[in-house]
Formats: sequence, C-alpha cells, structure tokens
Amino acid sequence: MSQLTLSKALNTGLQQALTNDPKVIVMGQDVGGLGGVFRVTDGLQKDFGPQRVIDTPLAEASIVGTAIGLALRGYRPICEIQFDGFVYPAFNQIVSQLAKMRARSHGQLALPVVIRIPVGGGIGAVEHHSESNEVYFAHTAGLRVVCCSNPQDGHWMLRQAVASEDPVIFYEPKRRYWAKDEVTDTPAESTLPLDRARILRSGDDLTLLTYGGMVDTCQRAAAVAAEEDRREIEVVDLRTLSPLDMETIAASVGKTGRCVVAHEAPTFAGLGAEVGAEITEYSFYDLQAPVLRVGGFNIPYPPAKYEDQHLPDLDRVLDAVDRSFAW
Amino acid sequence: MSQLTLSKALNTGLQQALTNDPKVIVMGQDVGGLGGVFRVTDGLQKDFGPQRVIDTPLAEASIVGTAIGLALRGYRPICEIQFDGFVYPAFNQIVSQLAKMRARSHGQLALPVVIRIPVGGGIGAVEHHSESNEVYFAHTAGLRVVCCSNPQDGHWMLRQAVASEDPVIFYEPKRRYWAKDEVTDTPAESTLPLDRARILRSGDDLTLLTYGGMVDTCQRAAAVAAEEDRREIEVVDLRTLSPLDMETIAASVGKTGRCVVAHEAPTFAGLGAEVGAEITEYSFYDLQAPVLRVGGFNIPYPPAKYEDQHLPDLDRVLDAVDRSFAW
Amino acid sequence: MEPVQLLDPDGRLTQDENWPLELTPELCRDLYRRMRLARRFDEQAYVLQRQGELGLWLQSLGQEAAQVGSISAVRPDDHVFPSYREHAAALCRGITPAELLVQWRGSRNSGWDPATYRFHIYTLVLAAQLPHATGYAMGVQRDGTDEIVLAYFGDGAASEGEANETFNWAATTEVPLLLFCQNNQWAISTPAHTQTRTSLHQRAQGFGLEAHLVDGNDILAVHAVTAAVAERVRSGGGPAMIEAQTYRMAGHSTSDDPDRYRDASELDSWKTRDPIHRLERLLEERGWMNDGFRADLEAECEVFANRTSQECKQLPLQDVSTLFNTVLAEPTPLLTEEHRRYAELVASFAE
Amino acid sequence: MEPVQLLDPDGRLTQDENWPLELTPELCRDLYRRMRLARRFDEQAYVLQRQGELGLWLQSLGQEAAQVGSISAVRPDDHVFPSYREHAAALCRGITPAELLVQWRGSRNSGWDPATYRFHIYTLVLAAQLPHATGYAMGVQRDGTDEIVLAYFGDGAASEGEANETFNWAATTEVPLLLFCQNNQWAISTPAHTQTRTSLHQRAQGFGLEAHLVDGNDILAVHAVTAAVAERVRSGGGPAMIEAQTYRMAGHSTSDDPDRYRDASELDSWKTRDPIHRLERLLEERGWMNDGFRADLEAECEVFANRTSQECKQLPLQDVSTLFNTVLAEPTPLLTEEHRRYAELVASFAE
Ligand SMILES: Cc1ncc(C[n+]2csc(CCOP(=O)(O)OP(=O)(O)O)c2C)c(N)n1
Ligand SMILES: Cc1ncc(C[n+]2csc(CCOP(=O)(O)OP(=O)(O)O)c2C)c(N)n1
Ligand SMILES: [Mg+2]
Ligand SMILES: [Mg+2]
Repeated sequence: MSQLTLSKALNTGLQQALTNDPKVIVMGQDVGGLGGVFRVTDGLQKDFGPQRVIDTPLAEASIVGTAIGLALRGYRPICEIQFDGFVYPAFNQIVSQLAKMRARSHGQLALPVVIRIPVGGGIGAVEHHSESNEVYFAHTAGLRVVCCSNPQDGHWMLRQAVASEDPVIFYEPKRRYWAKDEVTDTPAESTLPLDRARILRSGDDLTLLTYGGMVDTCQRAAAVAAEEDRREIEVVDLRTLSPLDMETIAASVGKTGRCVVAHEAPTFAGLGAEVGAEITEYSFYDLQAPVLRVGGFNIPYPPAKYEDQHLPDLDRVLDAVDRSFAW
Repeated sequence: MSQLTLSKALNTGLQQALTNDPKVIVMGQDVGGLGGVFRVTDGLQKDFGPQRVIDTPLAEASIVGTAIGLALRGYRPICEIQFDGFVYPAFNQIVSQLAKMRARSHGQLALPVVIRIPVGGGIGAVEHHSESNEVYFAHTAGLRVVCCSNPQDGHWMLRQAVASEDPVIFYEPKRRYWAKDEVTDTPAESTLPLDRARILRSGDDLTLLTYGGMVDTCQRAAAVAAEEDRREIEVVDLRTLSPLDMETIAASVGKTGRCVVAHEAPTFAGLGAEVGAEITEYSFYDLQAPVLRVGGFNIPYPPAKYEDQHLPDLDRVLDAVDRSFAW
Repeated sequence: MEPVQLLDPDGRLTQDENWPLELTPELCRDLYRRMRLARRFDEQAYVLQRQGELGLWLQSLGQEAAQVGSISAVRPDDHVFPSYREHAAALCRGITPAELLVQWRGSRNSGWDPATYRFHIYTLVLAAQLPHATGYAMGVQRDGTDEIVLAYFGDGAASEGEANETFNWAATTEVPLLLFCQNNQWAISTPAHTQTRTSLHQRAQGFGLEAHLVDGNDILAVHAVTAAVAERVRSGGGPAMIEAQTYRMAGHSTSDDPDRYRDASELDSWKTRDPIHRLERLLEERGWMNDGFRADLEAECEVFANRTSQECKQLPLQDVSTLFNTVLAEPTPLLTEEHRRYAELVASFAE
Repeated sequence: MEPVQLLDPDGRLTQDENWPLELTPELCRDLYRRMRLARRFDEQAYVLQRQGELGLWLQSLGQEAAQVGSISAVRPDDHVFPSYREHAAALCRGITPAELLVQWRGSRNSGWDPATYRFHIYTLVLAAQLPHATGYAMGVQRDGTDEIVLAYFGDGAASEGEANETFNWAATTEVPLLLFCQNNQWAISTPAHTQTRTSLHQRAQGFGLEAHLVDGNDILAVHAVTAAVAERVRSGGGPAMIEAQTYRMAGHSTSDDPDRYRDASELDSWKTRDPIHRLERLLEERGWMNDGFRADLEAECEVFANRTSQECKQLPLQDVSTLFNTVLAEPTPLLTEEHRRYAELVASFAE
C-alpha cells in the first residue's frame, strides 16, 4: 500500500503488466525517454527496453494500426494517444478495424489492445488538449470504454484492461493526474471488475451519476447538499461507459427516484442521453423528475480562460440537483 | 414538376447549385466520368468540366481537407464520400477542423462545405457499406447534420445545404435512391427550411420519430396500426438530426403522450437517446410511457443476409408501439 | 524505368541478369495450373453472382500472374495480409471456394481462419490492412523468427494516408515486411495517373524502401523478383516494396459498368498481354505441356468450377445468435437482453 | 546530400551557382533586423509565460532564419498556412504581439484575421493544415491568379498520413503550393531519425515534387532557394517542397524538459551554428552595420519587448456569449437556451 498520484498509479500498473506478461508492449509518441507528457510511462523504457516500450513515429493511425497487427501476432499492446484531441487520425483504425475485428472474423480474432487517452479539461491547456470524446467510442459496438477517476481505480482498472481480451479505450482524466491517494499492491476488497460502477457515497434522495474529472466535483456537490439542504445524494462513479453497469445504476435510481448525470462532454447526444434514456425505461414509474443532464456547453471546447465556465462546476451541478427536486 | 428518383433529384439539385453559383464545386472519388457509384453526380462533369466536378485521388482526409481549403478561398465545395463506412479516414478533418473552424477563428472563418454520405443498409451490401454513423457528427458541435428520405426533400435540402454558411453533413439513405416521387422546380408550399422536421402523418395516440431509410417502414407501421388497432400514429421525419427541431417534436409528443424513435443505427448512445432524453425533459408529465427506441442491434453491422433481422422492420416498430401502449 | 520482364507477351524468354530464375518445367506447369484454376474459379464466381447466388463479386481476371507469382515465391509460414481481390493468392494458400465466396454471398464477413492459412481476412477499407501487416511484422521482429510478412494493396489504396504512413513506419522500424502493389491501372473509374504522379515504386524508394517495378503479367518476373526480394527481407535486409504493373480486365465489381469510363481499345491492348496466355506459349514452345497435362488440367478446372458452384449454393447461414456473441469476448447484459427480446418477438410470430 | 549553403557558420559567403542571390546591405540588414526582433519577442514571451501571463509558450528560438528567410522570399499576397511555431514568420507579416500571444494566454484560439495578413490561424493538430493549403491552392489555380500558397510543417508532422497525402495530392493536381518543412531535428522528445529513414526532401521527390534541402540556419540560403522555387511555382512549374535543416534550441514548449531526452552537447554544437550570429558576422565584416544601426536596433528590440509585455497583460477577455454565437452562423435554439440558462444562473449568484 502506498500513496500515489494517479499518474504514478498508472505507471506502476503498466510496470506490473509489463513484468507479468512478456507479450505486453507499451507504444506511443514520446513514451520512452521522456516518459510521456504526463509521465505515465516514466522509466519504463529504461526497465524494459526499447523493444517493449516503443517511441513511435508521429502517426496515430499507425500507432493503433500496428498495435492491431501486434495483437494478431499474439502481443498485448498498450497504446498511448498523447491527448484526447489527437485520437481522430486513428479513428478509422479504431472504429472500422479494432472494434469490428472480432465480429468480422466471427469470433476467430481477438484484439486485446488498450488505448490510453488522457481526457478532458481543467488544466488550462490550448485547443484540442481538453476534449471529452468518449461517446464516439461508447456508440461503437465492439469496444469497451472505461474511465478512471482516482489512483486505486486507475491502477487496477488498467491492469484489468490489459488482461481483457477485448479492445479497451482507457480514459485518464488529466486534471486528476496529480491527485494522490492510496493504492494497494494486491486487489483490495473494494476492487471491482472492469464492468462495474462504484457507489462512492450513498444516499436516498437523488442519484448523481458521473465519471472521470467530474467525480470530485460531484462528491463536493453531494457534501454541500447534505450540509446545506439535508439532501442525501448517492454519488455513483460510472467507471465503465460502455457497457454501462445498468444494474447498479437502476438499483440506485429505483431507490432515490431522482437522477442527475454530469460529464464534461457536451450534452447533445452525449453519454448522459443514453444513461437518461435507459433509466427512464427501467424506472419510469419511480422517477419523480426527468433525468437531468449537466455537461459542457454544446460548443467546441473553448479557450482555457473560459473552461471554468464551460465545465460543469459545483454551482451547475447543484443547480441541476435543485431543478430535479423542484420538478 | 417531375417524377424523379431520389438519386436523380439529388443530381438535379447539384446541377442547380453548380449553375447558380460558379463557386460551387463537386468533388470526390469517381464523381466524374462514372457519375458516382449511385449516379448522383451523373453527367455533371460533362456539363461543368473537370475543374468544377473533380475526380479526386483516393484519400478521404484530403477530400475534406482540401474542401476546407477551397472554402477558405471562397469556394463552396460539395464532397462525396463513397460509402458511410469510408468517412472515418476523414474524421480528423471533419471533427477537429471543419466543425471547429468558425469557433476557433471566433467567427471570422466560415466553411460552407457539404459532405454528402450515402448512408445505411437495406441494399445487401458487403461490410462497411451499410453503416449509420450520424451520431458521431450529431455529437460534434459546429456541424449541421441532416438526412433526407424522399426525392423532393433530397433535392431541396441539398440546395439549402449548399446555400448554408455552415458545414453540413448530408446523409442520403441508400435504399431510397431508386424510390421515385414528385420533385418541384421551385420551392413548394410544403418545402421546409433545413432545420425543421416534417410531420408526414398526423395522429393523436403516439408519436413515431424517424429519418432516412426508416421513414418508409414507419409510415407503413402507422398504416397498419391505424387499420388493425385503430391507433392514430403521428409520423415525424426528423430531417435535421443536429440541431433537432424540438419545437415540432415536443408539440407532437405533448399531444400524443407516447413516443417511439426508430433508426437504423445501434441504439446505445444513438440519436434516439438524445431525442428521448430531451423529450422526457420537455414533456415529463405528459408522457404515458417512456420514450422507446427501436434501432439496429448494438453490434457491428452484420453480413447482408442478416440485415433484415438487424434493421428494424415493421414488426419491431409495431412491437415498440405495442410496448408503449402497454406501459 | 522499364519493369522487370523475363517473359515477353509473346512467350519469349528475355534476359535480366539481376533476377536469376531457375526455370524448370515443373515450376512453369505449376504456375500455369494455378493461374488457370484461379481464372476458372473467377469465371464461375462471376456466373454465380449473375445467377443471384452471390451479392457481389470482384474479379481478379488478368491479375493471376501478379498474385500467383508473388505468393508462390514466399514461404507457407510467411503471413499474408490481402486486400479484397486476392482470390488467386488465397487459392494458392489452400483456402476453399466456399471459404472465399461466403463473404460475397453475404452470409459472413470473412470465410476462413487466418491462422490455418497464415492469410488474414480480406480488408475492404482501403489500405487499412497495411498498418496491421506492419505491426504483425514488428511482432515477428520481436520473436526473432525468420518469417516475413507479405501485404497486398492496389494503386488506388496507395493514395490513402495509412498506406503512406506504412511506407514510412516500415522503413524506420526495419521490419520484415514485403509490400506488394498490384497496380492494375484503375481504382474503380479513376486511372492511376489521377492517383499519383510518379510510379509507386519510386515513391516507396523516397521513403527509403528497396522497391522494384515488375511486369505484373509476367509470372516468371513476378516470381523471380518476389523470391529474391523476400529472401533479402528475410535475412534482415529491411522492408521492401514491389510494384507489379498489371490490368484489371473486368469491371471493378459486378456492380460496375466500365464502359462508362474506359475505352474498349485499352482492354484489347491488355488482352494481348494476358498473363496466362504468355506462359502457355512458353510451355507449348518448350514442349513442356503434353496432351495429358492439358486434358487433366481442363478436367480439373471443370471439377473445380462445379465444386465452386455447389459449395457456394450449400453455404449455411449461422444462427443469428452468433451476431450477439461475437461483439466482445462475452455478451454484455445489453446484448443478452437485446438478443432475448428479439428471440421472443420472433417466437411470438411463430406461434 | 549537402544542404544548400550560401553563408557558413562563421559568416563567410560560400558559392553556389544554382542559387544566385543579389546580396545588398539593405537586404542583409532587413533580414537581420527581423530575426533580432523575432528572437527578442520570443524571449519576452518566454518570460511572460514564466510570470504566469501565458499558459504556454512554444519558442521559435533558433528557427529565425528558416522562417524569416522563407516568408520574406514570397509575395505579401501569397497565402500562408503556418503550423504553430511560426512566430517569426507571423511577425514578418505584421501580426502584432497581442494577436500572437492571445492564443497562448488562453483567451482565444486564434488572434488575428487571416484575410488581413494572408496568414491562416495556427493549426495545432499536426499536418492538418496541409490539405487546407492544398485546397486553397486549388482555389488559386481555378481563379487563374499568380498567387502561390506557402505551408509550414515540422519533421514530426511529416509522419502523419495527412502530410503524405498532401505530397501526393499536390503533385497530382499540380497546384501552386510551396511546402516548407522546418526540420528542427526533434518532435518533442522524438528525434528526426525515428520519424523517417530518408531525408524528407527525398521523400517529397519520390512523390514527384521538386524538392530541395537547405541549411535552415543560413538565412541567405533559405531566402535564395525559397525565392527561386517560389517563382517556379508561381509560373506554373507545379508544387515544390523545401526542407530546411535547423534546430529547436529551446524545449518543445515551456512545459517540456528537454534534459530528459537530449544531450547538452547537441545544443552546444548547434549554438555555434546560430542563424543570427552568422549573419551578424557577415554584416560586421562587410561594414554594413554601423553603431547607429546597432543602437537603433537594440532600442527597437527593447521597445518591442516592452510593447509585447504590455499588450499581453492588457489583452481583454471576450464576453462568454461569443462562445455560443460562433458555433454556427446562427445560434441554434439549444445554444440559445443553454446560454440563457447559464446567464440566469450566473445572475442568480450576482444577486
Ligand atoms: C477507405 C475507402 N475508401 C473508399 C472505398 C471504396 N472503394 C472500394 S474499391 C475502390 C477502388 C480501389 O482501387 P485499388 O486500390 O486500385 O484496388 P483495385 O480495386 O483496383 O483492386 C474504392 C474507391 C473503400 N473501400 N475504402
Ligand atoms: C495529430 C497530433 N498528434 C500529436 C500532437 C502532440 N504534439 C504536439 S507538437 C508535437 C511534436 C511536433 O513535432 P514537429 O512536427 O517536428 O514540430 P516542432 O514542434 O518541432 O516545431 C506533438 C507530438 C499533435 N499536436 N497533433
Ligand atoms: Mg487498382
Ligand atoms: Mg520538429
């Protein structure tokens, strides 16, 4: 057990994966000597050599495309995409090849490839460096899409992702990279499978669903609501965005009767829409109010000085909570 | 006024656009001598020459990328992507450049580019030739996404798309290309602006929302429901997928209290989710049942022999209608 | 630059000291037989499409030398990444007519187990298989074995970003990859000169790849060049590229109408360079083909054509549950529920 | 191949008859002045970042000759598509410090009107501007004017599919496009030899582009080669590419720590090839720089630095409504409602 930042917890996760399985390969731009721009791969090339920790040419389509080839050869590549906004050159390989290979081969070919993507805003970055594009992949059948929010989950979810026989889009919220918390050396009692959501705080009055960079905001919102309005909010960290853990979600909303979904991505056709639509089908008669969504505005990610306005903050989350109760 | 197939109606729409504005350019793979694989650009190169109707190299990223450059120079390019499944190499140019240029330049740069995409299944095609990927673009702020379903709309929506100052993703349902109907030479009374949905059949009992290749199926479903169950279903052709015409949609559901959304795309995080989530917020107390979604299964598009099962047919639409009434 | 040629259109052997080939009757007969079988198969598949047994067919007509000549020059354990028109190559690897046709019948998206034949499933998204081949070769490199990877692509596909990234990535990583381009002059209706200004092998050289131009309708040249280059790749010489000049003698597919965009005279001129014809001339001239061989081969072709027809028509449909079970390693609750609901609906109609 | 060089690192003129340059004191002083201003600006921006006034800064330190030498060799009405490090080029076009810095301060995503300066906004997605430049040049071609398009990109960006598609598309369409690659040896921590096996101008030649290698720290060579090639492009000679060998003397950005991946000795060796230094030596040796010029320039640099600081700190924020109003030509009902609701919420806290 140690106190680690999310970045370091991911780093030790990769270290373990590389140690445990000689077929695991880490590849991407600047993952070697530099250790990645967020230092998630720091030191790995020194320990495992340039054949297993590969500084690639600057070509995202080929990073994913060659990872597919490596997987066909029996390797388990973990690709790093440097920033969310730079995954699009690889979109063709991800959506038409990586996601579909199992179905296209009628189950004959598995592609255990992990694509790590630092995601979201809140770090004052320039354009294309703060996007939340998870729904493109969530909508794509054949991929697992997950997002961690804290060091312990980051570490263990990454190891589970590497062990998975499915391709996994693995999101890491940038603004949480330097948040520290305990990480266990062996799976803890609380360690969940990759396809389960986590109830972070329980409550009977409203279910607040979120993931990634917004988890912290939502937990603070729940604390404020408890303190100021005596509202007991159940906070759920979705963790898995595709598939969704509807069992956990539906049980919570069945209990509370109210639900707010918060994410950084624009709301229009965002993941909140899916969650809302499914919940409404599951719990139609239990709902006291429609599922409300709080997200980034439906605009291209704005310049850094506007991100505090763009990203849902405590006030906007609480406003949605208020609106739900006022329905 | 003439009886035209959808393919021909689009062709005459392009012809008009090329005639009316010397800045309009048609470009894509095989759009010249061949007239496109669906003959939508048939004869245009002969009439307007290879400088205005351009057979491009086989490179989707550059088709869209050079169209952006042409638009910056004052041209109005209309790109053809040969099939839905081949738009992904251009995803980076569409999502990070075409969609964002206006916002990135704080309103200084407009990109009046139309991207025509034959969409959807039902024609017995091989893999990658039957996909419905509209939600990737609908979720992307900065694009207009529209889908026509009949010759008259195809013709006029295309002309409106070319006239728009915004980038437009223009979907054409493949299985309707050879459907014939009347097309007027001048805008008809019924010709709607690009951002409006169309009520195709009115009814008080349930709202059936759909678009593209599913419109016909839904109209037939409404006819059957009327005849066999005396249920009056209002059928709405969404036409504009982003933005949605919520005014029309909400008015309809406010009246009927029940809603089914049908599309070919997989339901998970599909457009039906957004429509459902919004309607539920608009009409929470009016709804007699949750908004139900009927879509393609949540799988990669299957081999052709399975598409009749995969694509929602009359039975699956009517089943959803039944489930709504049974709620 | 003139393409490497060892056998001219009239079936006369030419000299090229750079590309030695041990010419034996057995080799020539074997290559000839494979080309004949491939063409017969292709004709039969075309007929099956016209009969409505296949949804679509893309003929390999005219490209037999490029495919048979190249695949016969690598080892059976060399992994192959085809595009979608490599029927002749696939047959050489032992893939059956049924396995080849099932995709075009619309019953499956791929028909064979790539591991069995060391032949990847067809890739329809142009150039997308090239990074896969490169990555596979990175794996071979790491495994330290002496296999190589052979990847096919077309003149049209070469315009895609992913094709060019592959030239570059392969060159810098020095993987054992042999890129084989069948320049059949057309990408649907688009002629090669619209795709590229230089010859594609020259482009590959610009990236630092060893690259050669070969007469793709001369099976001896294709075989000799591929064999020599493959051995250089195998022995650590780094990746290489071969451009074979050939011709798509049919339309792009059975949906295509080539009369809309190309002159009949072009086809006529290529007919004089037919790859099968010229090897036949050589066999005849040398007396390497007696009546027995000829008759046997004709018979074998007909048997093969009949088998093709029969196997095609008997192709089974899988149960619809396969669709739900091959999305991920395990079906998700959503897929299970979707499947259940669908089965229920179907059952309700059966009642 | 040796890069074109007209001025060696010690400021001595060398001979190259292929690239004539009319050397005048005025030209040399002008180029020198622009480089000095650009470097002073760059230093000041770096300081501003360290003071917290900018969120991020990417220095152009060391690349002044490549940028000033090239942009000064095309016409003011030639349209330029930069990448994101072309500050020296931008200043040459008259873009103001405020316009340049506002993006890095985080207040806007672009600071200038591209039409005014015929200089497109910065593109941060590597290589994405290259198809735009090509399309713009297709427009010029159709307009029949004699403008050309100049597009900048880096050694790293050259590995992207879109960069290579551009080489090919430009070559086949014969548009008036001049592709200018600043090979500054690094893409963040990745050295150029990891990106490519051949020199990038050789790759471009493989696509059929006229391409040249030039010493990018020799402003006379850059200017002469760019001027000559630009005129060939302008007069219908087809697209061309220039690779300038230069060096990124700073880290990739203010967030980068180059000590993690490169040796100090490398930087030291490039310091001896500093582009400003060598032109200074020439000016001194020829007596083309008197004390008055020197003092004026020092003063001008300091004034410019102060102005840079001041303008930066005074940069206004736009109203948040701009965000909603620049997504599409007209805000949609959804955006209007979102904006309204947000304003309402903000107002409720103001109360
Ligand atoms: C990415 C992509 N874009 C477009 C298509 C549609 N398409 C199928 S085949 C073809 C032409 C391919 O030409 P070439 O690569 O020369 O191969 P050939 O058909 O001649 O064997 C096109 C444009 C596709 N399959 N994939
Ligand atoms: C498509 C894309 N992938 C990754 C990045 C992240 N990134 C920013 S700059 C850079 C290195 C670029 O190197 P080069 O093209 O040589 O330009 P330089 O920074 O040296 O001027 C990288 C990898 C990006 N901006 N865009
Ligand atoms: Mg071809
Ligand atoms: Mg560089």
